[in-house]
This record gives sequence, structure tokens and C-alpha cells, in this order.
Amino acid sequence: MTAALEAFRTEVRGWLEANAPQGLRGTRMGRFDGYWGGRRGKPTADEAVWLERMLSRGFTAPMWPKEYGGAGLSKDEAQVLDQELIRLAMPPAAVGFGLTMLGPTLLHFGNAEQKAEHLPAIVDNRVRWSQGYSEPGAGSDLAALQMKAVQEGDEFVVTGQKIWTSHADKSDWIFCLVRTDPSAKKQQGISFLLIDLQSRGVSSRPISLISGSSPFCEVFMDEVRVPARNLVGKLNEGWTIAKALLGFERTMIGDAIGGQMAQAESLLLASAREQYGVAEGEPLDALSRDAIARIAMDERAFGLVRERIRQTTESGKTPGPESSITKAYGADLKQRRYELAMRLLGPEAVGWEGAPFAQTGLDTGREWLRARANSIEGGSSEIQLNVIAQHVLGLPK
Amino acid sequence: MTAALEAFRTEVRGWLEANAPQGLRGTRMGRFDGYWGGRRGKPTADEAVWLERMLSRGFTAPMWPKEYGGAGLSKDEAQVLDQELIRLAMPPAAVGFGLTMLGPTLLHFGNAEQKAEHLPAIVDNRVRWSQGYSEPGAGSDLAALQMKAVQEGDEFVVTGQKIWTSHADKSDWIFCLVRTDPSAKKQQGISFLLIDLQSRGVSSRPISLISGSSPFCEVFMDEVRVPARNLVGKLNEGWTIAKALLGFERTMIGDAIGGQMAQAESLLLASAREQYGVAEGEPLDALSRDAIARIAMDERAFGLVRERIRQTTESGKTPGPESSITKAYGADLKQRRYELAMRLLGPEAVGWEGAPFAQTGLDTGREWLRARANSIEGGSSEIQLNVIAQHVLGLPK
Amino acid sequence: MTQPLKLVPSEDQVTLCKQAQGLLTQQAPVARLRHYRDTAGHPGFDAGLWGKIAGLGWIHLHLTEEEGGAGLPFADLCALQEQFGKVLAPEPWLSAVWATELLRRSSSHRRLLAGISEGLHSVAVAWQEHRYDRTPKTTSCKRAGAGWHLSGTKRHVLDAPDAAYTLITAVDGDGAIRLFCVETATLEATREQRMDGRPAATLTFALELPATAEVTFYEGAELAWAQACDVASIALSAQMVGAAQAALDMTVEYLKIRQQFGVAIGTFQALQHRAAKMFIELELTRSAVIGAAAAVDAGSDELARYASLAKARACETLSLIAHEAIQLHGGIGVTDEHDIGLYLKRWRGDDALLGDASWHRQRWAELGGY
Amino acid sequence: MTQPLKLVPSEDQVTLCKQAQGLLTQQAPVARLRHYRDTAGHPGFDAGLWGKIAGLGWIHLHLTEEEGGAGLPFADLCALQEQFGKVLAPEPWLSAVWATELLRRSSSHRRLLAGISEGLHSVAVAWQEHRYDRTPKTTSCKRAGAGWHLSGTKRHVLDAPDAAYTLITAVDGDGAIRLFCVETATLEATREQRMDGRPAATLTFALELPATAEVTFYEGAELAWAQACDVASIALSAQMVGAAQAALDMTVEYLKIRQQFGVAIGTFQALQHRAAKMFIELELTRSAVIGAAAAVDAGSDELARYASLAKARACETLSLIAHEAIQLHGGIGVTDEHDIGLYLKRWRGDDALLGDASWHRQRWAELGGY
Repeated sequence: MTAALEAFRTEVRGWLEANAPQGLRGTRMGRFDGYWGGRRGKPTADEAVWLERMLSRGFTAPMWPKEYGGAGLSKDEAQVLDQELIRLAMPPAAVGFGLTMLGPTLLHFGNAEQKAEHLPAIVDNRVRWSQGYSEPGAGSDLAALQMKAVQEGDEFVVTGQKIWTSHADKSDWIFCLVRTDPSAKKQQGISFLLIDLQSRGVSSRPISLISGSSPFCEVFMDEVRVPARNLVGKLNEGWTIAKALLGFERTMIGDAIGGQMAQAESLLLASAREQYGVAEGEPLDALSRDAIARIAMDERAFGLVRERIRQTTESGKTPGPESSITKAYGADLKQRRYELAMRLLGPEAVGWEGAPFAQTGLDTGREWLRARANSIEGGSSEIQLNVIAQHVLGLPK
Repeated sequence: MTAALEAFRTEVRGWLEANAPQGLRGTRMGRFDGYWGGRRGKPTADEAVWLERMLSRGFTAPMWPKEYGGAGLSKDEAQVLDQELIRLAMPPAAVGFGLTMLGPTLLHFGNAEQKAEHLPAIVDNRVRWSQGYSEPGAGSDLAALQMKAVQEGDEFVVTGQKIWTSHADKSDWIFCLVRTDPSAKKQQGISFLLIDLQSRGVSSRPISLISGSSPFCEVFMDEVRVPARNLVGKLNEGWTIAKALLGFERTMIGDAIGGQMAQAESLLLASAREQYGVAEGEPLDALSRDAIARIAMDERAFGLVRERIRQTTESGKTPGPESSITKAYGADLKQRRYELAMRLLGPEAVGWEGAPFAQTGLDTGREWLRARANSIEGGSSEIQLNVIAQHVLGLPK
Repeated sequence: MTQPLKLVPSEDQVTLCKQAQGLLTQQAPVARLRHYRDTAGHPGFDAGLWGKIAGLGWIHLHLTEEEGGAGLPFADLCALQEQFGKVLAPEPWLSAVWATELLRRSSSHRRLLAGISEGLHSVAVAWQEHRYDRTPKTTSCKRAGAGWHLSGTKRHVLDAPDAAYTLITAVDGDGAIRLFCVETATLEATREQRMDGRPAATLTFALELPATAEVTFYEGAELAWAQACDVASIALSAQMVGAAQAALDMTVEYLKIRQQFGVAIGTFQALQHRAAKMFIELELTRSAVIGAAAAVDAGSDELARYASLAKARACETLSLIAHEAIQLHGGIGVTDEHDIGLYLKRWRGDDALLGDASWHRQRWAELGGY
Repeated sequence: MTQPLKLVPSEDQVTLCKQAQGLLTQQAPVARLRHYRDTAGHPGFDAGLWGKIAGLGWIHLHLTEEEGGAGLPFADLCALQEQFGKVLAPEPWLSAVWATELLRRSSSHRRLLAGISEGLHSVAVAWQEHRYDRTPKTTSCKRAGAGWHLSGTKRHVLDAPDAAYTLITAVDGDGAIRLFCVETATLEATREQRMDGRPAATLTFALELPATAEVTFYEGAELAWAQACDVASIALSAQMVGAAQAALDMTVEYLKIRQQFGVAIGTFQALQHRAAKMFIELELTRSAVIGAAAAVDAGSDELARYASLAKARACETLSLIAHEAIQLHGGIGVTDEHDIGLYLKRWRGDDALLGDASWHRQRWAELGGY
């Protein structure tokens, strides 16, 4: 096994050395900073080459079956590939909610036609997906959603509003939770529907955050007609799918934060040294040192808990309540990290834009503000704590 | 007004200079470290003289009416007296739950006979009172209490168990919440009863805490016969009295902690200097300094909030929900103070008894453990937070 | 035995607060901040409102009658600051308090003091160079003939873009602190676009000044500078208590109306406890600030410790409440559209002014000899 | 690219843990601690149980076959430590691990190593003088003829009252660290009555020792001492994870059964969130400890950082959980009668062993060059 794995590593390394465009090497920013594709996507020349080559190996969706364009790799092989990509600091060739959220969901719950129609277009990044879950009245209480879909012949007619839809303005399709039985009990009348965003009656509006402009949008649907074959799973049984997908989303957010945290110690250190004028190799003041070490150590433990979950979870299995740990802790950790970064910046932390503020400080300020949303989006920390208390610890409702 | 107050101060100062026994001057430990009285109380010669002289002025209960042995002072005059006592560091001449809890309650809710019978014996410290509130099944949910009192002619027959009764073994009487109507809704069937602890059928058992032996007892009542005239307020309407008394108790605990905290900064400093070998006048390490300053500053703010409440509250008024602030914050503050004290002691903090541990370290350890109960006794911090959320902020139940 | 500080408001103060509330609620909704923030025009506040405040005599309310004031307690001024802080008002009141506290200790610039009180002149205080150090390091003054040569850079000078005059701290050749009053127009100013949207600038200068530009003090510049900073810190802390109160009020209100899972989210005990903890911290901080204001009125020799107590607690409490307020508002809380985010940004700005909590704890310790 | 550490238990390890659970649940209830605590007799633990543990080959489980062990991963030993920690067992396992890690790096005391493994000898490690410094300051050794003069005082020497031998750290005239193996009976011992009820003593000595008393190391004493302390810290952290798990389990159980206001108190959201937060912290800490054990097995060059990570987190997490556990148990939680308080006292003892969280954070920073 390990020998086979090492052989795979050698082969992959060689292939990457030969095929990874020089212009992209060393440019990796994280697991989610790469080419997002879609009809409106404009890859650079390097990105286009990189995508095409990776596609030839099925490496944009390494663990998906080959029939849909994946590589059919085992979990361990996929990890080796990942490590080799990181080794060259290559950005992922394709990124998107299709790969991280809808794809795994369709693999579980989609029928043969849906898989055949949508998975290949996710793998090769032709179609960019967005997520239609939250509504103004359905945040933490997601099952209170009101967007209604009425079946008329072989179509659903969809009317309502979604909110917090990332990149709706750049996406091609949206997967939506819709209410198909208003008379049933909350969770029971919900269905999971795939909707082409170019359909007549769809409109969207971007949302500004406290940190400035954002990828989030509101999406409005006014009698949008959706073919009935776009229903995933059974009618009124979308809640199970919704929950599984939330697991993928939580894991994705946890991983994303993990990636962003990797540099925390050295960045905080550099900032403290600059602010207090302490040369490399000299000890920092005790308060800064203690605070930075705390974040760095928590970051290491966070990496270990995610790796332990990864090693424990069977390949391809829907993430369980343990994904609530990484979601909640990751949000908290990132917030604490930026809070400390701001504290180190001190009076320089008040900048919003332009001189006399340094750009790194301005970026830190925006990240600090943006991080406030981390404990709200993708299931608030309060919801994650509820899940852990009730579904892991078994405390009564 | 201020002139009259200054005249009063001059007079009191002169009287104290003439009458405060020399042997007690400078021995004050706090507001609740003095002579606790009662049938079993054995005052020292100085304590007996001090009590007698203070009684001659009504100064053991300075704001109570003169007819019951008080001095009938205004709130401001009482504060002047207090300041002058502190000036000489005199311990209070009489201390006890009669003065802090039952007395104010009887002044509000007692009838003329009850006031005449009990208040003078509280003022002159003849009778020591204890409090019979909590039961094993009725902690935070005090109104779930089960000790039953059945009226038979002009007597109640009382059976049941109380817990957390401080000094039951040294007290003469107990004020109890008892259930007089088992069929009524929880809060409605409760009465407030005064019971002589020498009655037949009363027994008690001391409780050991994690910090060692304690003043707490369990009290058992087995068909104890209590004269019906000892009912305070109306039958089945004891809950209102109970709540008012809890306000006095919370204020008392807050004040007690405030008194204990007064020395926190200098004691923590001395300990840090000793542990780290830092001479007086030299700066401490940054982490200790920050931690000690935090406690010291919070202590100052805590003193200010209590003083502000004192100045705001009308003289003699039942304390409102603001007493929940001082109870909850006081417990937290004291716990944090001892946690820091232990952290400064480091490996020396693990002692329980005897050499090779220094006595101050051992005392700190016991106080640290004892402080854990501060957020549980007298209404847990959780209950105080409930009260603030619902009764101050008006959040819905 | 000194009397305990007076911590309850007088009837006068209550009346004054009501008047301020009426004025500010009507004319100074929080939302107006976005306008000043997004336009960065001149002035960066409502000159009409500021004129009204001056006209009511509030700016010099706590000055003695000899100084042209009403002789009211500083506690009353702080009560007004609290109302002012509730709506995150961008008017230059803090700078006015600060400059006033400097100039009333000075023999040289009495006319300017009157100008501030009457709202005629807005005066900025330029002091900041590196972090929170109050002693200038790089801004220096040298005798040049009968006058002075003054040069240096000051950062984050609040209200400078609209100030007629700027008071600048500098060190002389002996390392002593001196203060100069300069027309702002003579300084090279880079306007800052700040998170809190308030007008501020970085100032750079190399000036030849007449001797009369120096602000001279009755009891020395060092003491005056320290005391003025302490008094200003207390006024700022009072503003922060107001901001924290408003953010908590908005949040409690939201908890009562926002429905999820078929009930108001304010019924959830975890949220109730968090709201209660915020309330407790706020009450402690309010008491600290009231105590500090009373210490000013009582002429307490612990002014510095009280000021550091007030500012440290105000920083921590407004931080707690502004952060929690956003979380408890959920998604809407992180949108620019909702006012609650403005409180978090204001905290950031206020935190950076005159020292953060950690800096003040260190100062408290130093004042205590450890 | 190194492989990520293996963080999942092998089947062997799972089997081993079940076996340990069976043994300890049956023969080592937490309540027995009160007996050892209150009598302070000899030995201060259950010799029969300790013999069984030795008999099962667990003490030297992770030693190589050449060293007389079973060649199992250190991770397996840590999994056993966790089970052991759950019941707050007072048996001298930590001292055994510590001494073993020292002696397996030594060429001089192989027979003693075997004696420890077989449970024949209990060996204490005497190192502590002032706070958590690992380098001896006052205990010194001087050459005296062919042997050594060793003198000093060591505090809080765990398991010393029952140990046949004590390993003592000292500095020689050149400031280098040396280790000596001494019969405990030759030392002046003051038994400590500790909060956690474990046997420990303060040792004072001024001895003439033969040259053979020195423990000599293949790769130098300094490295061996550092590594042994790190490995012992990880084993201790695993015990602390076990204690935290047990305290959390007891608390969650209590939340389910304790009724107030007509419902189980575990239905209250504020308490649910607190329990969930404890669980999250514990999972992070468990991962850190598992990672540290895996780092030992992998021969990682980050051993020191992993050890400090594990111990710092174990201290913080057991503190959090032990404190919260008492609060959530309410009144019964602060009585000596209930077991939950024993966890808080054990935390205090474990916290003071081999460095508290703050000390390890500082060490982490120093290892990182800041």
C-alpha cells in the first residue's frame, strides 16, 4: 500500500514537474484561490493551460468517478496529489461550489441523468454554481424558508427571495431549497432544485458588508419556470439533502480558514516586530509573545483536529456533526487572529483606504471586519454549538 | 445638610475615640468579621464591652428605628458612622444574618408583635439566626422546595430537609421557607416561618466542602411543632418575602466580596514580587503586571458600582435586580482574583496542609477552592443572569 | 476620611441629558455618518448642529464663571458626552474638551479659549507619533532668534481637516515638552480615510514660529499636558459608554423582535446570558466613568488612575458589546446597510485614541509602582 | 514533503484501551483517592493494581524489543495514559515514563530500566527548585575524589515517598547539567500533603556519591533531559485529556438527570453552549496530544514544540472543564462528598508539573525565535 502510494507520488511529481505552468508555480494563496470558471470566467493563458492539463488526468475532481471526468483516486492518493500541488505552490486548476458542495451532493442524491448532465460541467469548470439557501426570514432557522415552487405539469414555478448568495452575479446555475408543500410541517415540505440563473424572472442585487463590497447577493425569483427534472431527490424530501450539503459547506469553510491561518504566526510576528521595532532574533515583549504564541498554538491544534477528522472520515462520506467543530472553532480562531493583528497595529489599525495608511494595515482592517461574518455565514456559531450539544453530547432538546 | 452631617461626624468621632476598646482598634478584617452573638456566642472581654457601648447608642443597627434598639440614622449618617468605624479599623460590634437579612425583612413584612419579639434580640445579638431556603431538590429552582408545614390548631407541624444552612449548629433560630399548600402552583403555596432550632425534632449535620470543613449544614425537621404566630406575612404568600430577602442576601454577599477584595492589589503584588524575586519599586514582568492591574481595576470599578447603587437606592428599600449585578460580578471577580493568586504561586499552589508549604500559600489554596462556591451560593450566577436578562433588559421568558 | 465621590446625577444633569437627547435624536441620527464618511467633505460634521451645541453653552459648561463657563460639574459634561456618543456624533467635541483643558491651564491663549467655547474656532490636538506614547519623540522645537523652529510629523490628528488651529506637542533640546498653537492652514495635511469615518489628518511641518506661538502654562507644560489628556480620556470614555449603551439597546430590541424557530430569539437562554453579561460590564464601566468624572470635580489626586480605569474599561466594554451586537444581529449585522456595524468601527477609532486597554493597564500599574 | 502524522488509533490500540478501561473501572474508582489522600500511608497508591499494570507489560510497552519492550508506538502508551487519567489514578506511571525515557538514553543504568519496566522499582524524578525552570540552579555536584559531592533541595518530587530510587538533576562547576541516581532512603524527605492527594515530597540532601551514581548518556545529559521531559509532558497531557473527558462526561450526565424548573437542566441553551464549548476545546486538545504522541513515534524534530503545545492545551482545557464541571454541578459540586471536585484538584497538581500553560507558550515562542 505505502509502496504503491510512493510510486503514485513519484509519478505525480514527475507529471506535475512537466505540466505545471511555470507562471503559476509559487502563486498558490490557498485552497480556494484559483480559477472559478463559469460562462463569465476569463482564465489567463496559464490558467487555461493548467485547467486543460489537469482535466486530462481528472485531477480537478480527483476522488470523483472517472465516468464523470474525475480521477477515481483513493483518499490517500488524493492527499498525495494535494501535497504535491502544495509542494509547487500551484493554485487549484478549478475552484467552486460545484466541486465542493453540489458535486458531492449529486454523487449521493442525484439520479443518473442529473449526474451525467451536471458533473462533467462542474469538473471542467464550464458551469459555475451558487447556493440558494438563506432567506431574510430564514437564517439560523433555515427550515423556515419561504421561496415557493409550485408544480405545473413538468415545470416548477418558483417565486421568492434568497440572500447571502455568493457570486450570484457571476454564476450560471444555482441550487436552491424551495418550499413545495406549504401545508406540511416545516422541514417536510422542502425540495432541492437546480435552477439556471439565465431563466426569465431571475434578478440579483449585490450586498455591501461592513468590510466593503462583497461577493454576496440577494437573488429574486419572480415566477421562474424550472423543468421538473431539475428536482434532486424526492419531492418534499429536500431537507435531508440540505443537511448533507451543509456538512460539506462546514468542512469547506473550516478548510478554507485552516488554509488562511497557516501564515498567521509569521505574519503576526512580522507585524509585532515592525510595530515595536524589535529585530529578528530578539525576543518580543512578553504580552505580544504570549498572544502570538496562543494563536499559533491554537492554529496548530486546529490543523491537527482537521487532519484527524480527515483521517477518521471514510472517503466520500457525508461529514457528521464533527464538521461543526471546525466551523465554529475556525471562525473563532480567525476572528481572534485578526483581533490580535489589529491590536498590534494599534493606532494604525483605524485606516479604511489610501495614504497615509500602509496597504498591509488596510488589508488587515478589511479582513478583521470580514471575519466577523465567519461566525454567522454557513451556519452561525450558535447553531454549531446547538448541534454539538444535542447531536454529539446528546443533551435533550 | 452637609454641615449637620459634619457635626454628626465630629460627634461620632469623639464618641468612638472615647469608647472604642483599644484592644479592638486596628483589628477590622471586613464587614462580616466581628462578633456573631447568639446563645452559644462567647465574646471576648473587649467584644462584650464594645457591644454594650455600641448598643447604648443603637449603633449595631444604625438605621433601624429607635423603638427596636436601632439608632434611627439616615443613610448618610449611617455611612458616616461606617467611615468612622473603618477609620479606627474597628470590627463591627455585632454581625449576623439577623442584622443583614431577617431584620430588614421583618421591618417590611413582620407584624408589630413579631418586630417587638425579634428585632431587639437581633440588635443586641442575643439571638443568632440562620437561613433555611435551599433543599436538595430546590437549588436554583428555589420555588420547588418541599419542606412541608401543616397547620394543626395554632401550630404548624414541619417536616423536611434544608441544605446549605450556614452555621445551623451555632444558631438559635432559623427563618424557613415552607410549603403550606401542596396543591397550589409552585410559588403560591409557600410561607415564611420562624423556627426555634431548639425545638424537638430538629437535627443538623455539617457539610465538608472541597476547601475543607465549612459552616454549612444540612438541617432535618421531623414533625417540628411551630407556633402559628411565627408565620411572617400571610399564609401561602411567603414567596414575595423570600424574593425581597434574596435581594438583601445578594447585596450582603456583594458587600462581603467587596470587602475581601479591597486588599487584592497589594496582596497579589506582594506575592508576585516574592515569587519572581522582584524588589519593591522595580517593575514586574509584563504578564503579571497586566494580570494584577486587570484585577485591581475591576475591583475599583466594582467598588464604584456598589457605591453608585448604594447612593441610588432609597434608604431601607428592598434591593432590586441591580443586586444581581453585584452578586454575579462579585463572585466572578473573587474567583479570578484567586485564580491569579494561584497562578502566581505556581508549583507552590498545590499544597493542602503543613510543611513544606508556606501558610499564606495554603490559605490562598483554600480560598481559591472556597471561591468556587461564590457563584453557586446565594443564587447561582446563572440565576442572576436570568434575572438581569428578563427583569432588567426585559427579554421574553 | 474623604467623602465618597458623588455618583448620582443631579436634577440639573437629568434635565440637561433630556434636552441633549431630544436635540440629538432629532438632528443626529447615526445613519448620517455614512454621508460624512463617503463624501469626506468640509466640514466633516454638521456645522449647524455644532453651532447649536455651542449656543446652548455646553462646550464651556464646566468652566468656571471666570473662565467664561457656567461652573457646572464636569460630571454634567460627561453626561452630555454620553448622549453624544450614543449617536456616534462626529462633531469635534472631544477636541474641544481637550483643547479647552489645555488652554484653561494657560496664561497665553485666553482669547482662543473663548473662541472654542463659543464654537467659533475648532481646535485640533496633534500629539500622536508612535503608538500611544504621550511624550513626543520626533517632533522637536528649537529656539530660532526670538521665536521657535518647529518640525515633525503627527499622525491621526482628529478633527484637523476642519480645525482653524492646531495645538502641537514637541520636545525642546532639554527633552522638556512644549506646546505650540499653529494655524492649521500652515501645515501639510494628508486627510485620513478612517474606518470610523471621522475627519482626521496626518500633519507634517517645519515652521518658523514667533515666540507667541508657544502656549505657556501656569504650572508647567508637563503637568497641564498630562491633566488635559486625562480629562479628555474621561470625556472620551463617557462617549464610549453612550455608544455601548446604544449598541446594547439596539441589540436587546432586535432580540425581542427577530423571530426564528417560531419564537423571538431573545427567549434563548444562551443569548439572554450574553446580553446580561454585556449589561453587567456596561454598568461597571459606567460606574468607572462616573467615578472618574466625579474625581475631576473633587480634584482627586488619583486623577490619572481614574482616567486610566475609565478608558481601559470603556475600550473593553465597547469592544465586547460592539462585537457581540453584530453577532447577535446575525447576517444583517455584517451589512453596511445596518447601523450596528458603525458602532464596531467607532470602537476601533476610539480604542486607538489616547491609549487602548492594555496601555492603560500598564499605566495603572506604573502609577501603582509596579 | 513529510507524511502527515498518523492520528487515528490502530486496532491494537483500541483493544488495549478497552482492556485498560475494564481493569481501571473495576479496580480504580475515583473515590479511592480520598483514602490515599486522608491516610498518606505507604504506598500512596494501590500496589496490587500497579503490579498488574506492570505484569501486562504496559510500562515498557513502547520500548524497543532490545530495550526489553514490546516495540509498540508511544501513541499506544498515551492512549493508556488517557484511560489512567480518567480515574485520576495515583499510581506512579508518569514517574515511570519519565525515568524510563531518561534511562533508555543512558549507558549506565540498564538494570534499573528493567526494574522499572517490571514494576519492581518505583523511581522518582527530582528536578524542581524554583517555579518551572528545568535547569537546576541550586542543586550542585562537585567532583570529590573518584566520586561526587551532591547537595541541594528539590521540591514537589512526585512519587518520592514510595520510590526506591530518585533521579536528581544537578549542575556541575561548568554549569552543565548532570543526573544522579540515588537511593531515596538516603535523602531527607518531607512528605507533602497536596491538594491532589498524590504522594510527593520535598527532598534535601548533601551526599558523597560514588562515580557510578552518575547517569551517563549516549548523547549527553542536556539533550536526554530535554527529551525525557518532553516525552513525559506528552504522557502527562494524555492523562489530563482523560481527566477532562471524564469530568465532561460526568457533567453531561448530570445535565441530563438533574431536574430544575420541571425539566432537565441540560435543556437550557446557555448550559448546552457551555458544554459544547468544552467539547470543542477537548477535541482540539485531544488532537494536539495525539499529534504530539505521533511526533514522538515519527522522531519529529519538532518534539519540543509539540510537547509544549500538548501540555499548554491540556492545562487550559482541564482547567476550563474542571471549573465548569463544578459550576454546572451546582451546590453538590463544591462538596467533598462528590467526585467532581477531585478533578479540579488534580488539575491544580498536573498544572504545576512540568510547566503551566503560560510557561509553555513562552517556550513555544522561544523555540520559534521570538
